[in-house]
Amino acid sequence: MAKQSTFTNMVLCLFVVCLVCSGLLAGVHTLTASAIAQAEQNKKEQAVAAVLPEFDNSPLNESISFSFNGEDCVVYPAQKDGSLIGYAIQSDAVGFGGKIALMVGISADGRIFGTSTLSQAETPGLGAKITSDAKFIGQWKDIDAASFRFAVKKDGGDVDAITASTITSRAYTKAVQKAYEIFKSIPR
Amino acid sequence: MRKLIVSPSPHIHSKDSTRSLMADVLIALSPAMLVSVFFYGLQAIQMVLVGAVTCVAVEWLIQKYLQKVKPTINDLSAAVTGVLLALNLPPNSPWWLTIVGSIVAIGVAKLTFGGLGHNIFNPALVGRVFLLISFPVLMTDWSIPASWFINSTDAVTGATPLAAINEGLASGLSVKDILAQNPGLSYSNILFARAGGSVGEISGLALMLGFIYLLVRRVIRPHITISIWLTIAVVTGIFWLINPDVYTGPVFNLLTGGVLLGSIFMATDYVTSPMAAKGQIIYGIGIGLITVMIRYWGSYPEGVSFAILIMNAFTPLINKYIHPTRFGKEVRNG
Amino acid sequence: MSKLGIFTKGLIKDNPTFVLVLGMCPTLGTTTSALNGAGMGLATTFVLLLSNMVISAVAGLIPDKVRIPAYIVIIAAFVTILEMLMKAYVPSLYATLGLFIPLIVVNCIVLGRAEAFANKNGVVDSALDGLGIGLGFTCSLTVLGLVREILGSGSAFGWKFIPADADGILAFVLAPGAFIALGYLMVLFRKIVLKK
Amino acid sequence: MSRNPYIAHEATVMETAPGYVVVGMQRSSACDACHAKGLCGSGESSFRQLKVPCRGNDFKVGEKVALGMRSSLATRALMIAYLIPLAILLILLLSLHNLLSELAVGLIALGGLALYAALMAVFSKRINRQFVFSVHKL
Amino acid sequence: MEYLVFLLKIIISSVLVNNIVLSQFLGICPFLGVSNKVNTAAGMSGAVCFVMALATLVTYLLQYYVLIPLGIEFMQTLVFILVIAALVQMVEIILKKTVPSLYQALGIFLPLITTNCCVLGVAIMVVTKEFTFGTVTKMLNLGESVLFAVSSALGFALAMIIFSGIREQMEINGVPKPFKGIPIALITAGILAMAFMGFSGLV
Amino acid sequence: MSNIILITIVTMSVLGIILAMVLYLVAKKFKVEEDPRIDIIEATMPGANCGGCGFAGCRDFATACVKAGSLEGKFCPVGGNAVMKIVGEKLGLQVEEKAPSIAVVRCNGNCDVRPRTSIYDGSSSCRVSASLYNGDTDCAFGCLGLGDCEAACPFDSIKINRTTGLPEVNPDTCTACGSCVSACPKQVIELRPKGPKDRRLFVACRNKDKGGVARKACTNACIGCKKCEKVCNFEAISVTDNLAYIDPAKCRLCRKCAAECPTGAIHEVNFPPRPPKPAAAPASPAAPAAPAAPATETLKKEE
Amino acid sequence: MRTFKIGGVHPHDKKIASDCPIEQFPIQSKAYLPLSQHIGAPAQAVVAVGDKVLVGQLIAQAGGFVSSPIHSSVSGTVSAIGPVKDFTGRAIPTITIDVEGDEWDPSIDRSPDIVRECALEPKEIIAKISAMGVVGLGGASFPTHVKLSPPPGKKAECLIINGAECEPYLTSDYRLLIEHPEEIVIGATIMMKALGVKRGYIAIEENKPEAIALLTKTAASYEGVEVVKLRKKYPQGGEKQLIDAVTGRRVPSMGLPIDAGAVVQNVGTSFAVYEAVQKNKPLFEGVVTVTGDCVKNRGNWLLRAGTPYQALLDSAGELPVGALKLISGGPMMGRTIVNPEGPTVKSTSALLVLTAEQTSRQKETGCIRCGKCIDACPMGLEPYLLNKLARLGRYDEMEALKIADCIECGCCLYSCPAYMPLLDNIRIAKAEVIKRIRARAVQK
Ligand SMILES: Cc1cc2nc3c(=O)[nH]c(=O)nc-3n(C[C@H](O)[C@H](O)[C@H](O)COP(=O)(O)O)c2cc1C
Ligand SMILES: Cc1cc2nc3c(=O)[nH]c(=O)nc-3n(C[C@H](O)[C@H](O)[C@H](O)COP(=O)(O)O)c2cc1C
Ligand SMILES: Cc1cc2nc3c(=O)[nH]c(=O)nc-3n(C[C@H](O)[C@H](O)[C@H](O)COP(=O)(O)O)c2cc1C
Ligand SMILES: Cc1cc2nc3c(=O)[nH]c(=O)nc-3n(C[C@H](O)[C@H](O)[C@H](O)CO)c2cc1C
Ligand code: SF4
Ligand code: SF4
Ligand code: SF4
Ligand code: SF4
Ligand code: FES
Repeated sequence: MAKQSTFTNMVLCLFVVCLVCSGLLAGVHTLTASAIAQAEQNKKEQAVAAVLPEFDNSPLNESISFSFNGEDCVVYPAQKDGSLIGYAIQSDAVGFGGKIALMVGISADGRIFGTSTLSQAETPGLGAKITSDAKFIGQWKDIDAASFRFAVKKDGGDVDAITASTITSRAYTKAVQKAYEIFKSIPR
Repeated sequence: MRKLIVSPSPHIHSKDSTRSLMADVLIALSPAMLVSVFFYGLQAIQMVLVGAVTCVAVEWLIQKYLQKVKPTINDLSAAVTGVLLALNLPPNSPWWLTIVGSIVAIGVAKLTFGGLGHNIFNPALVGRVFLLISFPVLMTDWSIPASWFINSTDAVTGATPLAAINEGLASGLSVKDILAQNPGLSYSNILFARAGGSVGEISGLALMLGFIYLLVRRVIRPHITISIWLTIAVVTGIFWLINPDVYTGPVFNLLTGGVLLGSIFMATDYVTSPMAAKGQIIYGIGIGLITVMIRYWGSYPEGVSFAILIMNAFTPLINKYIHPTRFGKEVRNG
Repeated sequence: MSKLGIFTKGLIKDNPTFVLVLGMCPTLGTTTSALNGAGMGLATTFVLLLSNMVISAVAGLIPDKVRIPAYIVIIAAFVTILEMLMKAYVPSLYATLGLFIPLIVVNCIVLGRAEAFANKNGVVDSALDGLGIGLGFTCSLTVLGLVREILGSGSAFGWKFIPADADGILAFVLAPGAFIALGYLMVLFRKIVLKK
Repeated sequence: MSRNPYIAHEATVMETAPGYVVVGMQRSSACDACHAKGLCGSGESSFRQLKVPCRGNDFKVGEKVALGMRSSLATRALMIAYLIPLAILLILLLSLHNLLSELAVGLIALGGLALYAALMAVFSKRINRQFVFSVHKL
Repeated sequence: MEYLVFLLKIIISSVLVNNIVLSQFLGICPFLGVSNKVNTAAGMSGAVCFVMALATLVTYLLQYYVLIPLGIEFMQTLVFILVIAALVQMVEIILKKTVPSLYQALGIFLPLITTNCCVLGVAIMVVTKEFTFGTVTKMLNLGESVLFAVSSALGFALAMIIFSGIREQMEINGVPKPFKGIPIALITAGILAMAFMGFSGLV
Repeated sequence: MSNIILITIVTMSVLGIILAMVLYLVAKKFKVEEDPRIDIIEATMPGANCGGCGFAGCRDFATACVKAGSLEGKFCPVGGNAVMKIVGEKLGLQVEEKAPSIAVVRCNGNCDVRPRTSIYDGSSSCRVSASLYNGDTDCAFGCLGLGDCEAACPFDSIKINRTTGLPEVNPDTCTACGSCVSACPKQVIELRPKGPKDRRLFVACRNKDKGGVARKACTNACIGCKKCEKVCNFEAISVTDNLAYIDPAKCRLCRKCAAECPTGAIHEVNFPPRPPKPAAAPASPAAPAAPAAPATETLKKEE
Repeated sequence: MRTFKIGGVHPHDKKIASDCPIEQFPIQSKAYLPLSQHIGAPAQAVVAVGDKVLVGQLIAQAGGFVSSPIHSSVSGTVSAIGPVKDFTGRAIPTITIDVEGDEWDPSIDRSPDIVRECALEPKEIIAKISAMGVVGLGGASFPTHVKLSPPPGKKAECLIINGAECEPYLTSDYRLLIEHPEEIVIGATIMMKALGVKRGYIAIEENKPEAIALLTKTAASYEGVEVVKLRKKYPQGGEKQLIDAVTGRRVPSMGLPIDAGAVVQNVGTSFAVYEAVQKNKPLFEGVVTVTGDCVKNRGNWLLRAGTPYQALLDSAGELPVGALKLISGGPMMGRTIVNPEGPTVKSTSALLVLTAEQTSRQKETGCIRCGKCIDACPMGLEPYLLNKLARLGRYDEMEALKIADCIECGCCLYSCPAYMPLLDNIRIAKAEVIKRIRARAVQK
C-alpha cells in the first residue's frame, strides 16, 4: 500500500504535492479574483441603491475620500440626470457586540433618505434586529436631519429603540448621526 | 419462631429525612411568599402554584414515562424548585413563562443529570437564567400587577433598584442623582418590601426570617450565606469609598436584587454547593465577587443568579481539592 | 460493502454528528438556522468529496511518513478553493459561516475519512463515501439548524410562522441552545434511529 | 493540595531484569478519549517503552502495573516544557513591542525560545535526573 | 494605564465573555474528549497555551511579512495549517531530543496535542478580524495578538478544568443511561455557556 | 497575475520542502517502537475493555500477544475461540482451543424452599450481609440474593430474579469474564464449560452442612447422600464435606445422577425433555420429577 | 466542660436502666466460653473434655503477646471443646462447661474489703493483668496488658479512664461508677503506676452528675487523679475524641492513642484491673445492662461470661410481638444478635432490645449531598464520597481520603436524611483498604 519512507521520496512527494496544490490554488485565485471583487462591489452597490432614491451614475466609482475628525471616510455621491441628488455615506459606531457599520443615504438637501446595515455583530434576537425589525428600520426613512433629535426616546430623543436593545439602538443612532456630520463636512 | 432483624450498626437514626428538610425549606419560604401575596395578590399565588405544580408534574411525568423509574416527587424537592423559580420571576410574568422555566429546571437541569442529588447546577436558577436569556423583554418587565390588599402602585416602584441604577449610569448620571430621582429606592423601602423586583425578593425582612428558621432547624449552615454577604459588603465598600458616583454602596448592594433570596435559599442548595465548610466559604466568596463584577461592569443589572450558576460549576473542583478538617495530622511514613 | 451501503452508512450508522461525534465546532457554530446548517454541510461535503477522490487516487504514491501532511495540503487546497468560490458567488453565506469555512481543514471528518477510507479504497468508492458522509453531515446540521430555528426564531427555512415581531426562545439562537439542542437530538437519534 | 499525590498511568510489563523493568504504555492523543478515534487520523496514539529501575523485582511479563510519578513532578514537567517558554515568549513580546519593529520583536521572541531550548539541552542531564518514575503493582 | 486596561480587557473578553469554547465554539472536540480528569485537563491546557502563543506568533509574522507583501493572502489557510502542524511536531522533537525523561514524564499524563480548530481558529481570527473592546475597534498588533491567543487558551483551560471537575463528579454520581457520554457533556456545556452569558457586557 | 502564481508556487514549494525535512526528522527521532501488528490485533478484539483477559484493556492484550510471541495463557473470554483463532492466524501463532465457558449459579435455594429466618435490614450488598452473619436463611453457604454479582457484571448478563431471589445468567450475553465470580462473597458462582450443544450438568448447591441440617435450611440442598457418586459410571462426581461436585472434564452428560438426586440439586441445562421412563422416577417423592428447566437457567432454544 | 471539636451527634439519651442496681445474674446450667474473646490470637485450651474446673480457673492460655488467657466463669465439667455457634450464628471454637455448683478457685480474694495499696512493680502489675485475662471492656476487647506496654520509643504521659458511656441506653459503666467508685480509682492508680505516668483522668459525660460528684470526692484522696466533666455528645467515649477532649491533643492519622501520649481504659477495665491485681480475681464476669423501651424488667446484671443471651432475654420479661432487633452493645455501635443461644463474652456490656419501628431503616432515597454526614463525622471524613467510591471499588482514592481513619462510630449513617447505608459500605471498603495498606507494607 503506502510506500516506504526515505528522505528523498518524502521531500519529493511533499514538494510535488505542494507544487501542484499551490499551482491549482493560484489558478483558481486568478479565476475568481475578479468575481470576488465584483461580489464586494455588488454588495456595496446594493447598499447604496437601498438608501438612496433612483440615480443614474455609478456612485461607487465616483467616491470622494476625505478626512473627518482624523478618520478617513468615503462618501458616494449619487446623481440623477447630471444633478447631485444625495450621498451614500458609510459610517459606524460601536454597539453591544462590536462595530455596527451602516450605509446612510442623505439627500442633497440634508434629509436622511434611508439606512442599511453593512455589518454588525449584535446578539441574534436582540440587537441583531436592526437588520430585520421593520418598525425600527422604517423610522429611518425620510427624516429631516437638521431638526431630528439623534437619541433614543429614553434619552430624550426621537428614536424608538428596539426593546431590550437600547445599546444597539443608541449605537445605530450615533452612526446615523455621524453620517450626517460627515455629510455636513463633505468638501464641496 | 420470632424473626430477628439484622443490620450493621448504627441501629437508630435521627429524625431528619429528605422530605422533612425540603418541607422546612418551604416553611422558611412562606414569609416571603406571604409578603408577595400581600403585594401582588392573585398573581403571586398563581405564579407560585403554577411553578410548584408544573415542577412536580414534570418530574412525575418524566420519571414515570420517559425514565421509567419510580417517581420521587414525594421528597418535595421538585416543589421547592418550583416555588423558588416562581419567586425568582418578575411579578407580571405570564403563566406560560413559569411553565417553560419549570420544564427547563426540572427536565433539563435536574432529571437529565439523574434527579435529586445528581444535578450539577441549581435547577431553579437554570430555569430562571434560561428565561432571562430567552425572553429578555418579559424578564425585565417590572410593572406591577394589581393586588387585593393595597394599591400597589404607590407602595412599590416599578423598575428594580438595580435596573434603575444600571439604566441611570448608562445615561451618564451619578449614583446620587439616580437615587435622588427615584425616591422609592430608600433602604427602608427595600427592606420593608416597597421596591420592585422579583416576586420573592420583595421583602428583605421576610427572607431573613426564613434564614433564621433554616439556621435554627439546622437545615443549612451559615457559612455560604454569610461569606456571600461579607464579600459583597467588603468589595462594594471599597469601590464605594473610591468613587461613590459610579459605584453603589454595600448596604444598597446587599439589600437589592436577588442577593438575599439567592444567598439564603439558592446558594445553599445542598446538591450544588460544596460539602466542606472551608469549601463553602470559598464558594460564597466566589459568588460575592462574581455578583459584584456583573453588577458593576456587566450588562445585566443583576448578577446573583449567574454567579451562583458559575460557582455551581466550580463546586466539583472545590469538593475535589478542599476537604473537611481531618481529625489528626498525617504522619509521614505512617 | 455494496456501493449503496457505502453511500448510506454516513446517514445513519456512521452519522458523523450523532454517532461519530466529529466536527463539533462547525456543527454548533453554524446551525443558527436550517439554511446556515445546510450551507455548512454542503461546503463540507464539497471538500470531503473532492479530497476523498484525490487522496484515493494518489494514496499509493505517498510515502507513509508524509501521508498526513500531504493529505492536509490537499484538503487545505480544496478548502481554499471553496473559500474563493464562496466569496465570489455566495458572499453572504460566506459571511455567515465565517471562520468555520477555513476550519474545515481541521475538521476530523475530512481527514478522518481520508485516513480511514480514501486511503484504502478506490476513487469511486471514496467518492461515494465522501458524498455519503458529507450528506449525513449536511442532514444532521440541517436538522439541528431547523430545530434551533424553529425554537429560537419561530421560523423554518427562513419562513416565519409566528408573528413577524414576535421572538422565539432566544436561548436556542445563542450558544447555550446550540449545546443543549445537540445534546437532546443526540439522545433522540440514539433512541429512535439507532434504537439503542 | 491534590487528593492524589501521584499521577499514575497503567502500563504493562514488557521485560524484566534484575534492577529494572521495561514497561510499555500507551500515550494517548488529545482525541484519544473520543470514541471515534478509529476513524480519524488525528487520533494517533503511540506506544512507548520505558525502562524503570526498581528494587525487589517480582514483576511478571504481561502484568499490569501502575507507572507513577509524584504529581509535583508532573507540574514541574509542564513548567519546564511549556509554561516557562510561554512566559519567555510573552515577556519578550510585551516588553519589546514599543521599542522595535514588530518583525524584529517577533523574531527576537522566537530567538528567545531557541535559546531556551539550547539551555535545556545544556542542562539536560540535570533535568533528566529529576524525573524519576516508579512502578507499583496494581 | 489606559493601555493596560485595554490589555486587561483583551484577557477578560477572551477568558470570560467570549470564551473560546463556550461562546466561540472552537476546540469542542478536546473539550468533549479530554476532559475526563482534572489533572489531564490542566496539563493539556498548559500545553495548549504555549502552542497557541507560538502558533499565533509565527502565523502573524507570516501573514504580515510574507503573505501580504507577496499578495498571496488567499494561501492563508494552507500556509497556516502546515506551519502549525510543523510547529507542534517540532516542539515535541526538541523536547524529546533535549530532555528525554521530561518528555516521558509529560507523556504519562499529557495527551499529545493534535492540531485542532482552536489553534488554527485563533491564528486566523487575529489576522482577519477587528476586535472591539469597549469602544475601541481595531486589528490587533503582534503583542496583542499573542496575548489574545494566550488568553483564549486560558479560556479554553478554564472551560476544560471546570468541565473535567464536573465530569469526575458525574462519574461518581452516575448519569441516566441514555445521556451517558457526549449528550450529558453537551447539555452541561450548554448550561455552563448560559452561566457564562452573565459576563456579557463586561468589556 | 502570473506573478502571483509564481510567487505562490515558489513559497509553497519551499514550505513543502522544509516541512518534509521536519517530518523526516520527526520520523527519525520518533522511531515508532510500535509493532503495526498491534493495531491489527486490536482491531480484531471485541473492544469491551472488560479486563477479563487479565490485561488492562483490549489494546494491552493485543500488545501482550504481539510482544510475547506465544499465545500461551492468553485468552479473550469475550471474543472466545473465534477471535483467538483470528489472532492466531494474524500472528502466525498456535492457539489453544478453549472450551467456551459460562457462569453458573450453584445455589437453587429459591424463596419457596429456603425460608428466611431473619430480616436483613442493612445495605443491599452481599458483601455487607456476609460480613455480618451467615445470611438471612439458615443456609450458611447459599446465595444472599442482594445482587453484588449483578452490579459487577460488565455485560448486564446476570440479574437477580425477584421471584426466586436468585441470580440468573443470560447465556447469550455472558462472556465468562468472571467478574461475578470474584464479586460473590459466598463463592456461589462458578465458570463452567458451556458444554456440547450448550448442555451442561452441575450441582446447584454449595451447602457443606450435614444432610439433615442442610435439608432443614433448604429443601433443594445437596445433602451429601452420595447417590449420584455411586450411580456415575465415569467417576465424575465426588462428595466431599457433604457436598457433591461434578467434574466437568469427566462428566459425559449421561444424566443418570440428576435422575438419582433426591433433592433435585443437580441441574441439567438445555437437555431435551426426558422420555417418561417410570424406571428413572426419582426415589424420593418429595423431590420434583427431575427438573427439566431449572429455575436458575433460562432455557436456550435449540437452533 | 470539655468536648471534642470535630463532628459528633446528639442522639436521645434513654438511660432508662440507670436506676437498677447491679445484681448477680443467676448462673445457667451450661457455660460456653469461646477461645477468642479478645482482639488478637485466640487462646489455646489447657483443659480436656471431662476435666473438672473451678470458677476462675485457667482453661485456656494466651496464644501470643497480643492475646489473653481465658478463665472459667463457672465450676463444673468440661463437656465439649469444639465449634459452637456464636450470636451471629457462626460456629467458633468454644469450651463448653456443664455447671455444677459455684465453687471458686481458692486463690481469689472474695472479701468485700477494699485493698488500697499496691506494692507490685510495674512489670509485675502488667504480668498480673495479663495472667488474669483482663481485656478492654469498652468494646474492642483489646488485651489490656498490651496497652499498658507502650512500644519502645513511645512514652505515655497520662491515663484516661473512659467513663463517658456516650451511647444511649447503656448504663453498666454508670452503675459501676456509683457502686464501686473507689475500686475504679484504685484501678486507675495501679495502671498509672504500671505506665509510669503521673496524671490520670476519669472522664465522665455531663449526663451522669451523681457519678461526677461521687468520683470527684473519691479521687480527691488519690494523687494525680482528676475527674473531667464532658459535654454530652456522641462519640465522646471514642478514644481519639476522648483524648482530644481531655488533653486537647489529637491522635495522628492511622496512629494509636500512645502517639498522643495517652492510654485510654474503660471504667469496667479499671475495675477489672483492680480486682485482678488486688483481689487476684481473673476477668470472667462483668456488668451487663439489659434494656430497651419495650423491656419490662430492665437491669444491670453482674453476668458470668459464657451465659447464652437467651437467658438474659428471658429475664427481660414479656416482649412485644413482631420482629425485634436484639443488640449486643449500644444502639450506635452494637452488633445485632441472630442466634440468641450464642454466649456472651467477657466484654459484653449490654443486651438492648429494640422494636422494628424504633430501628428499621427507611429505604435509601439517594444522597442529596446535604453534608450532614460530613458535619457529623468526628474524624473529619467525607462519608458520602467514601460510600460512593466504595460502591465503585475505587480503593486508591478512598485511601487518600483517609477511609482507614474511620472509627465506625455510625454518626454518618445516623444523621443521613437520605438513609444512605454509609457505614455499611464504608466498613467493607475500609477493611479492604487496610488490607491493601498492610500488603504494601509487607512488600516493602
Ligand atoms: C446576552 C446578552 C446579549 C445582549 N445583546 C444586546 C444587543 O444585541 N443589543 C443591545 O442593545 N443590548 C444587548 N444586551 C444588553 C441588555 O439587553 C441591556 O439590558 C439592554 O441593552 C438595556 O436595557 P433596555 O434596552 O431594556 O433599556 C444584551 C445583554 C445580554 C446579557
Ligand atoms: C493492631 C492494634 C495494635 C494496637 N496496639 C496498641 C499499642 O501498641 N498500644 C496501645 O496502647 N494500644 C494499642 N491498640 C489498642 C487501640 O488503640 C484501642 O485502644 C483498642 O483497639 C480498643 O479500641 P476501642 O475500644 O476504642 O474500640 C492496638 C489496637 C490494634 C487494633
Ligand atoms: C464511637 C466510639 C464510641 C465509644 N464510646 C465509648 C464509651 O462510651 N465508653 C467507653 O468506655 N468506651 C467507648 N469506646 C471505646 C473507646 O474508644 C476505647 O476503646 C476504650 O475506652 C478503651 O478502653 P478499654 O480498652 O478499656 O476498652 C468507644 C469507641 C468508639 C469508636
Ligand atoms: C436549603 C435548600 C435550598 C434549596 N435551594 C434550591 C434552589 O435554589 N433551587 C432548586 O431548584 N432547588 C433547591 N432546593 C431543592 C433541591 O435541593 C433541589 O431541587 C435539588 O437541586 C435537585 O436535585 C433546595 C433545598 C434545600 C434543602
Ligand atoms: S460477570 Fe458473570 S455473568 Fe457477567 S459476563 Fe462475566 S461471567 Fe458472565
Ligand atoms: S450469587 Fe453471590 S453475589 Fe450474587 S446475589 Fe448471590 S450471594 Fe450475592
Ligand atoms: S462511621 Fe466513620 S465515616 Fe461515619 S461518621 Fe463515624 S468515623 Fe466518620
Ligand atoms: S448525610 Fe446522606 S444525604 Fe447528606 S451528604 Fe451525607 S450521604 Fe448524602
Ligand atoms: S471540530 Fe473543533 S475541535 Fe473538533
